[in-house]
Amino acid sequence: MENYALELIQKGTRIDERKFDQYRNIEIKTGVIGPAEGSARVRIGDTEVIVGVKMNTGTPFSDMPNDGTMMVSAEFTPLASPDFESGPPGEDAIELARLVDRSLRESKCIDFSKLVITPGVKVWSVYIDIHIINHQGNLLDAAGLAAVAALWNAYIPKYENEKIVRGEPAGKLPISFKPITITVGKVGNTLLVDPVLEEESIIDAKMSIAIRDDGKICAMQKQGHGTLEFSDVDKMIDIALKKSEELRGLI
Amino acid sequence: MENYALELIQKGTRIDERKFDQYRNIEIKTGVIGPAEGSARVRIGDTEVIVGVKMNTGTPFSDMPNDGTMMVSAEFTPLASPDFESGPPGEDAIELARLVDRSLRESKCIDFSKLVITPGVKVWSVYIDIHIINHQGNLLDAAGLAAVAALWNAYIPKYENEKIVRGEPAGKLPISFKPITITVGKVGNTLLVDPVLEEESIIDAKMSIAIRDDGKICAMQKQGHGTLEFSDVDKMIDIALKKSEELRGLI
Amino acid sequence: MENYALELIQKGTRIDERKFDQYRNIEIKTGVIGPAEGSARVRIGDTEVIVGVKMNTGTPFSDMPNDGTMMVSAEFTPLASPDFESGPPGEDAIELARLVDRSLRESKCIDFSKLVITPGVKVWSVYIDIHIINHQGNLLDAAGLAAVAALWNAYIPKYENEKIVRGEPAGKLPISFKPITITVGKVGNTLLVDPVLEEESIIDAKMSIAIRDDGKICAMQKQGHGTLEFSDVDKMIDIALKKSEELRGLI
Amino acid sequence: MGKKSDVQLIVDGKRTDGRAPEDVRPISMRLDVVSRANGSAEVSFGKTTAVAAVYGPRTLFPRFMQESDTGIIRTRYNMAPFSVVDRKSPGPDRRSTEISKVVRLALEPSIFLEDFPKATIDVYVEIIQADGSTRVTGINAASLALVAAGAPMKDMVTAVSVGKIDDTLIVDLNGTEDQNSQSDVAVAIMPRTDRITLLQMDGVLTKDEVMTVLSFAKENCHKINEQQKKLLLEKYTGE
Amino acid sequence: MGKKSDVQLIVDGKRTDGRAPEDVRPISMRLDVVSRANGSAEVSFGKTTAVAAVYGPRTLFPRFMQESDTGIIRTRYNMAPFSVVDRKSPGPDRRSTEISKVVRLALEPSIFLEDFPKATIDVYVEIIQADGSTRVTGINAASLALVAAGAPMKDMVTAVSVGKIDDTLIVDLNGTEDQNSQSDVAVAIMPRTDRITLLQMDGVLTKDEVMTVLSFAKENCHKINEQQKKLLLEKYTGE
Amino acid sequence: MGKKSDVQLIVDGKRTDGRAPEDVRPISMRLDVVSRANGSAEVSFGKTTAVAAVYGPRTLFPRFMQESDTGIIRTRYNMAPFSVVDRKSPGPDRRSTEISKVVRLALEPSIFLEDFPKATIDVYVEIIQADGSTRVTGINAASLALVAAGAPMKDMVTAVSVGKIDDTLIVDLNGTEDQNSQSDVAVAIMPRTDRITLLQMDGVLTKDEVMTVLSFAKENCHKINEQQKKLLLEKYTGE
Repeated sequence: MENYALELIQKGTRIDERKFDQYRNIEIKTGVIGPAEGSARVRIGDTEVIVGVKMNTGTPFSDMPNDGTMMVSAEFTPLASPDFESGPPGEDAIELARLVDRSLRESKCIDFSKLVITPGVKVWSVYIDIHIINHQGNLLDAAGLAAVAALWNAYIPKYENEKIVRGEPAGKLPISFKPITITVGKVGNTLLVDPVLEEESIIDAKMSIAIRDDGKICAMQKQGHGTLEFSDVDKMIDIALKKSEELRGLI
Repeated sequence: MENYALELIQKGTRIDERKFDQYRNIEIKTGVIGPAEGSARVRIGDTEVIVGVKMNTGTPFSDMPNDGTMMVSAEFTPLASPDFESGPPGEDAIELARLVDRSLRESKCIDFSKLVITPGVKVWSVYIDIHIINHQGNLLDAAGLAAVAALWNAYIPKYENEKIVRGEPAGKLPISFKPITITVGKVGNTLLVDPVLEEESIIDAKMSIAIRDDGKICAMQKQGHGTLEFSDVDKMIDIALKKSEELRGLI
Repeated sequence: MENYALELIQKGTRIDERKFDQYRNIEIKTGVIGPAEGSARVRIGDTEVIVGVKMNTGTPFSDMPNDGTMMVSAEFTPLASPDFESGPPGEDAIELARLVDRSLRESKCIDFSKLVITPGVKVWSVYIDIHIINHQGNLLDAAGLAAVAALWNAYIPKYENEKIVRGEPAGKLPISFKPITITVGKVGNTLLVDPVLEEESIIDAKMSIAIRDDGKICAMQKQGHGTLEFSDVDKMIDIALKKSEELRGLI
Repeated sequence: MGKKSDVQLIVDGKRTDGRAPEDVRPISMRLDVVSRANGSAEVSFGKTTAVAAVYGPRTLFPRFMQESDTGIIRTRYNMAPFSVVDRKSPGPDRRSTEISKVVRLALEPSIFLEDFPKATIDVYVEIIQADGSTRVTGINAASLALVAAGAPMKDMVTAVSVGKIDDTLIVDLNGTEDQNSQSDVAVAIMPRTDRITLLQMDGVLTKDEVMTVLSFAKENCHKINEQQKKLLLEKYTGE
Repeated sequence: MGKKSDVQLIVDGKRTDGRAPEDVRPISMRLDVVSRANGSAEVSFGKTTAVAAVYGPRTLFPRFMQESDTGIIRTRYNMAPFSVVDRKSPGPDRRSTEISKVVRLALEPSIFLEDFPKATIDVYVEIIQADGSTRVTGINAASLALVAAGAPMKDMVTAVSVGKIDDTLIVDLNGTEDQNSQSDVAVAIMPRTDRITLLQMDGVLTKDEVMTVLSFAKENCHKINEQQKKLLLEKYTGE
Repeated sequence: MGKKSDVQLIVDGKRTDGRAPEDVRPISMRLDVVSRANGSAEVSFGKTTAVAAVYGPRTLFPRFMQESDTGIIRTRYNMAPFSVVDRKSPGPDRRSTEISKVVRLALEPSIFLEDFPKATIDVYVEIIQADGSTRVTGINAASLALVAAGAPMKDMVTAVSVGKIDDTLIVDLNGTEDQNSQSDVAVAIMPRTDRITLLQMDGVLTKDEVMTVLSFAKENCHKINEQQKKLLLEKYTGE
């Protein structure tokens, strides 16, 4: 199967007949999880990810007394793939969560200064949980998209008498940007986006690039076992700039 | 050995010649653990369980500001059986602890409203630790019996200047009921109580039934790999009602 | 290799030609770790240990409201030896940390009464972390030496407006003693100090003895698989008394 | 549980969400939601949603856990952190450990384990949204996934929750009812033979009440099983 | 430890529990308390109670841990959560990890390990009640359990604690003495040869004091060993 | 990161530690610091110090993790508790887990893995002092250790950090710069072919800025690699 995917790419086509810079069909549903303050269920082809946003109160970091906080976690549930195992998050789940975290944090997506309840003492903590339901390739782009969609869908609950009143929105979560992560893979001399599972296994190396609404790059990470040339990075950024606009339009 | 136990049951008798609705000899000693505020050492035949009750102060749950709290844990120490392993509690130990917890909680055995120190802020927390010393079958009934006996034996320590004065009782722990858990097993068409280890391994399925002093059922759980018929449940409850009175009389 | 080391000892000599009561060359560098409030890097032969002292604020123990606290940890990093594994500290690392802890605690090396910020509420906590870089035998003596050297090198940082001002010393850590741990090994009828790795594997049993500046013994622990005679202990203490003075002179 | 709430949960014969006591919430069921699983299903009872996936029979590792004459079934019941109102820390807790076990025991009697010696069938249940009755919803999803995976089965397993609130018997408890019920019972049966594979009861009931509750549960299991069978029929014959 | 308490621990030559300095608390010893163990014993020194059980020699798994020319001994020392005044969280901590190791090293020299290659003897010690001197009580129980298990032994192991309080040497420290002693020493010997298998000392002592403490410990070990032997004799000859 | 600090980090063309933007801190490199490792090195960039040790190729256990046609490389990046201003609890955290992975991927392309099937090369990196740029310092130490271990290598790996502070490109960020940079980029290359094996970027940059940053990083990697080669030459041809 893997050789077949490779053979096709070498011939200039793909296993599902997409163009090299074409994503599978993308479906975004928001507000799908009742108990969460924000949520989104994103499908890219068969790949499916749910992100839930929960708002809790917490203590600010001592060096950021006037900012709310954020925490991104990912569960690669064994339900989603025979390659995932039960147990605490492995390095792939941790890396994915940290990449989503960085794309949100570096892009200043959330306006943390508006998440203060009592300066230095109590702030809102935004918990962003990424739950993988179906792994058919390109998890990071799906997770990034779902995270941003869930945040744009999220509200701050009412806070009265030192308690959160669950289910009663007091306002939207203050969001300024929609950072979009695009992962570009390299197979031989071909660059492609949104690899399916069969393609992921033959990719030499890939670069995940998070792009802000203003076209600025806010996070990058090389992934995969192989290497990249400097000229690859140039072309990959161009692809990411173009595709990020397209995906951002879907949210 | 297992087949021998089964063969006997099919012939209408048991490996230790007891009747099907007869417990092994039961021995209950209370107040056996000096440092604990309540304790009981229960033997059912060779099966031996120690339960210790420790009183600590803690924070009430936010939705129950005027109630003390309770926590039941069980350790299946590798000392007690070659089938037990070192390490954090496995599913059997967790299930047993949760069943004892439910029998106490649902029966309203402990009057939590009398365990408040400062409403909403500080309450007594009752720690009930189940320690298995010798596993020769029917652990749950022994653990349940020991838990109730230890609670009836327990005191609240003196509390002065925001500190617990250990070893000085300020009063009895407020206990209202003696819920008794009776486990009834099914082998073929035979129902029996208090299986020894050899019998446990050939039981199709069993039902643990917690009965309150007023004859009301306060918890039930089917256990074992097999199935039960609805008519089995009817008969099992009758057996449990009868045996629970007998065992309650021992505390 | 092991037999060769043993053979030599039986002939009255050692694999590296040292005398039985002679340490390898000892090198102590202090103040080597910028971010730490105290630090020392100790080499005994090729064995190398770094100890860092970090000062944090914490809560005193309720039975010692007017005393600071101390915590000693050791990491046997897999970098330092093929015999060390990744993961939480094993029993050898825990034993070593606890032995260093006891030598410091029992000798009253640190004057904890001078580490109080607000009595009963806030005190200084001294974190002593032992990091093994190169394991070529006699880790405990090296770790003990590095711990004492790091403590003598340590300072208390400035504390202003309820915050630690890192990097600005407010005074020396109050240290009264230099307890030195000497481990004496027994091979056949020979007693020796500072075994290299090859010798450690053939040692019958050993005794670690912590000695205070005044020649008093403040901790002892038998180690190793074999046994000792009472007369061995007598001789081992004499050796430890002598060698501890020598090593103390190096700090 | 086991506590009679101060709030009234049944007003004018209607429950908090407008249902009659004997009404199950709207059920939705979908098969084949996880591509690489041998079988999978997503089941919702109102706002309680469970996804189940089945992998196997597959060889069991490490080898010393294999049994030479029988296969085994393993289950993992897990709640997504966002599935509940108060965020749940990821990873198993005592509750999910116990439920993983009772779910396994609920499903096991329906499977011919002896058909796949040395192998395991792994059943994973993820609760995506929790509004009461999560374990029974998970069992219903898991049984569908097992059928879809072509596991060797004697019968399906169908589960339902029944309870007592305001002295009235109700079926399919939602979250509010679950927390304030006088009693809460989870039942799973194999519908062809009415064999009980799961029975967990909390609260305070007389023996007669228990027996009534069980009949009520049985009846509802049969109704739910009709929907399960209809879905499977569509998959294997229709469209 | 190592701290001279403000409270006086010896008044008119009597300790807090009425004993003379040289008195061991009442000892009770019982064999065969765990049915499925190869050997087991329960030992109390006053209100300190340890239960020990021995399993093995039994084959060691996983296989790569086996040693082809010798057996091994493994030990687990554990305190019940209720055994101490301030409840202990279940599970191993740093103290119990260290004590598990020193107990293993204390017992190991008494056993012919080479008699059971590739196998292990597992010794489990549970402290049920703790009032000082728990590790030595555990060792005494474990040694009885090893004999009862028929383990191949060179000798028994007998242990005792000795200490210094109010400048007086005492034996068998209780909990109060343990916490307020000037020095606390745990010693185990093989009585037939007076070989030391455990020696842990805390506090501040001169060399002479250490040597006196050790003699005192040896003497008491012999007394305790007489009781161990008496019990075993009863088991194997009597009743 | 990614946050423009209020404090000015470049004054009169000088950075907080007196360097020009294009200056790397003083570098020290030492080989053979861990006796029993197959290769090891200690590398400091200013007050950032990493020790790396390489064990292997050695047989991989447990056996089921072996790959029959290739070897693997495993890495562990770890920070000593005292290496940072706020003491780090011992043991891996999310950051060190991610860095262990990217360090592995940064080194892997330089090694002929197929030369040692069924085996592993284990690379351990300990950060002893942290003042920014720890992962790249660790990679430089690890690559030296791999060469010293005689691992079968295509090329070395050399790494450097570059960043943007006060709108100026700088190289080799120290801790203060790292925390207050507008952008922070870690790059590793194989110098003979200029192949990128690590690229991590945080902050906000335009595409042009990214490409300039990368050229700047490449240039500095070459300079650092000269020092790595010089050290190795001394070792192998003799001082």
